[in-house]
Amino acid sequence: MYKIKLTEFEGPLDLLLFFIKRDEIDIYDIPISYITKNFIEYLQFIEQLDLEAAGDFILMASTLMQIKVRMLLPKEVDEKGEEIDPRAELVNALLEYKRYKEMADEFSYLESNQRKVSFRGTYESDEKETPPDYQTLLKNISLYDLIKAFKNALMSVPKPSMHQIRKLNVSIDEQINYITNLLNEKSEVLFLELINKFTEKIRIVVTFIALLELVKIGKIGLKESDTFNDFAIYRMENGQDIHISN
Amino acid sequence: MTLQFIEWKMDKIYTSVIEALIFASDEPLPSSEIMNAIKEIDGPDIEINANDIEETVNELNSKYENEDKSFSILKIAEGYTFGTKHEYAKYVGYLSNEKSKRRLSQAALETLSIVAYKQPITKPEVESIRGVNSDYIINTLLEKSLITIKGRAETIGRPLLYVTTVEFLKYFGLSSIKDLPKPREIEDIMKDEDFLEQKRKIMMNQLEEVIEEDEGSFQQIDEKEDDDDTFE
Amino acid sequence: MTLQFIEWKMDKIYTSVIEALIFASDEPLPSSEIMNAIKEIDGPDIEINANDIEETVNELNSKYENEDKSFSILKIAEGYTFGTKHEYAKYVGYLSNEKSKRRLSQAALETLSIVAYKQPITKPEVESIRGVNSDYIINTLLEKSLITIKGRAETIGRPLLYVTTVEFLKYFGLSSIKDLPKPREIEDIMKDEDFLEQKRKIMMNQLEEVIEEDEGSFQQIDEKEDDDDTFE
Repeated sequence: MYKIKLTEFEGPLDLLLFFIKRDEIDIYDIPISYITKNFIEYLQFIEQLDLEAAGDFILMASTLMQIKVRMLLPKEVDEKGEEIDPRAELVNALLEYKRYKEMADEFSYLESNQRKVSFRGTYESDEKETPPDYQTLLKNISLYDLIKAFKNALMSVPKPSMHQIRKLNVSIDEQINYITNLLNEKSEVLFLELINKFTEKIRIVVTFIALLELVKIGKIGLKESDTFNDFAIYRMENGQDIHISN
Repeated sequence: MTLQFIEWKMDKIYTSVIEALIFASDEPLPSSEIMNAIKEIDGPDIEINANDIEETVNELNSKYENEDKSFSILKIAEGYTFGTKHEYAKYVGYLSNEKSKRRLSQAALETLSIVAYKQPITKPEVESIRGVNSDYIINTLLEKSLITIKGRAETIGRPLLYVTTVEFLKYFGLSSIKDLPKPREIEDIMKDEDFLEQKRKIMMNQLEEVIEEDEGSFQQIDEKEDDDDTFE
Repeated sequence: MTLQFIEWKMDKIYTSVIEALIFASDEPLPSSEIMNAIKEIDGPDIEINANDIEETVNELNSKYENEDKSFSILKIAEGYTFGTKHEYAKYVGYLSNEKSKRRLSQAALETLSIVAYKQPITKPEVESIRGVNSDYIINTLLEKSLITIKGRAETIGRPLLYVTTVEFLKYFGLSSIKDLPKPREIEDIMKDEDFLEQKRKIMMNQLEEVIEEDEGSFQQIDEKEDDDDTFE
């Protein structure tokens, strides 16, 4: 003799499978009224207990009763004219569920095997040698990278304004001669064209002063150029426009 | 000839390194990480691939077998790890609390098997197969890290999708999800009248434990049921 | 002579047991514990003492030495424990270092979740939720491409706004940030486990009682088993 433990059933499908097994029922020919009777008997117990699961059992009970009714009615047929067994859907659900229930046993077997295995319990005594952090941080960085970085850093520092007195390697006289010679070859020179030749700021500044000097003594004239933001320099003789006089 | 000799030497050197790495890892160690560690320490041009590692592990295991070691390297959860052999479970169990950890309930195993085979799967899908509300079980499995959430289904309501975890593989001693035992085809189940009979061997295997633990599990009923006469 | 032979056999049997026990123990294992375990499983009259265990450990270690094992048993103040050997320290060290670098800390995960659910969010807002300075963690998350900067808030000081990245979505299997589990779903999943467990236990107890009371009606069901011809 044995007791049924109510909690053993994982749901209505499980309970139905239990009846099917216990009573050696052919799953493809389930005696619906008998099964329904058994099922409802069981349901009365869980309802008393107000189990959360009762809802699922009640739903199944109504499905069973519905199937029972359909079994009594004239047979329905599908599009192909074949008789529909009202139990078909339930049978499919039972088989699908059974399939996974079987796998649950398989997993249970794996579980009991794996429970016999223990993994290593402590790892504290393993000798570990980790490269100091700086080695990871400075990976692939050479001394060259270091000095390059230093140079970049200096460049980006905002430059304090310098008040250093520097010896000029260029004189105003030199630049006056330079401009005069240039204007002997060409009648006209653009200002930007003139100073573009120079790389040192100081030479540009000195050339500019020379230009102003030449204008003052009437040796050259300045005029607007066609190019935006520029002006042209041309030769003059004692404040007289050479072109005009020619 | 010389080259061969060098290659052979390499192998031997790395056998111990591989053993040490697996031994020192507190979780199953994938071959990719073994390769990374070796290349990182000894240079990226060291020739070593996953196959070499697998072979080395097999070699090590047959050595352990000959040497009567109480542990061996297991391939589980997408990696390698050392584990004790079954025959020492009794003794080890006395030491640790592991034995006292509860086994999974029938409902949990059932739900887990549905998730394992159908993943990614939504809760409504699980419930439609089990025929019962599965909130509690799914939460328990999440809590135990045996399943986890990964994205949402594109169906109406966009329910969350559940998948199994690496912890799941480790718990059942599976090396990857491809290693799951094959479920029977519906047709095979059809042919089989007394389906649970099929699993008797498995149950026998558990009998010992079940009796020890006296857990109210489904198996117990079956055993009682089938062995009626012997019990009473 | 016979006695000696038996004693020798004993030793051999327990060599592997001792190895397994030391291997699996959660902490350095004192000989007293080893003796307890063996006596508990195989009976209190098993003759084994601390000396036997020490000898066995020494034997095991010289075997490991001969077999070129990458590990050995160390005797430290509290007991015996396995450790990998010094010559593999670089490899083992690399592995553990990598692991610690990879794992997202709990604090980082917390911060990530705040950004995910509250995005776009400023650092001061994150900090007011977490209650701690979060500079370092936010930088880590930025570095790991899990969050990114997207514009500035219109509030005073115009602090930077943080959002999660595409990588973040990809990792969690989400197609958009709207796919994150909703508060209602979280509540469902995170139901108070203790409460549910408690409720379950109470119900189980009630159930057992009802079964006792209703033994008779169940008898009815059981009887059906014997007369299956009567149905239908």
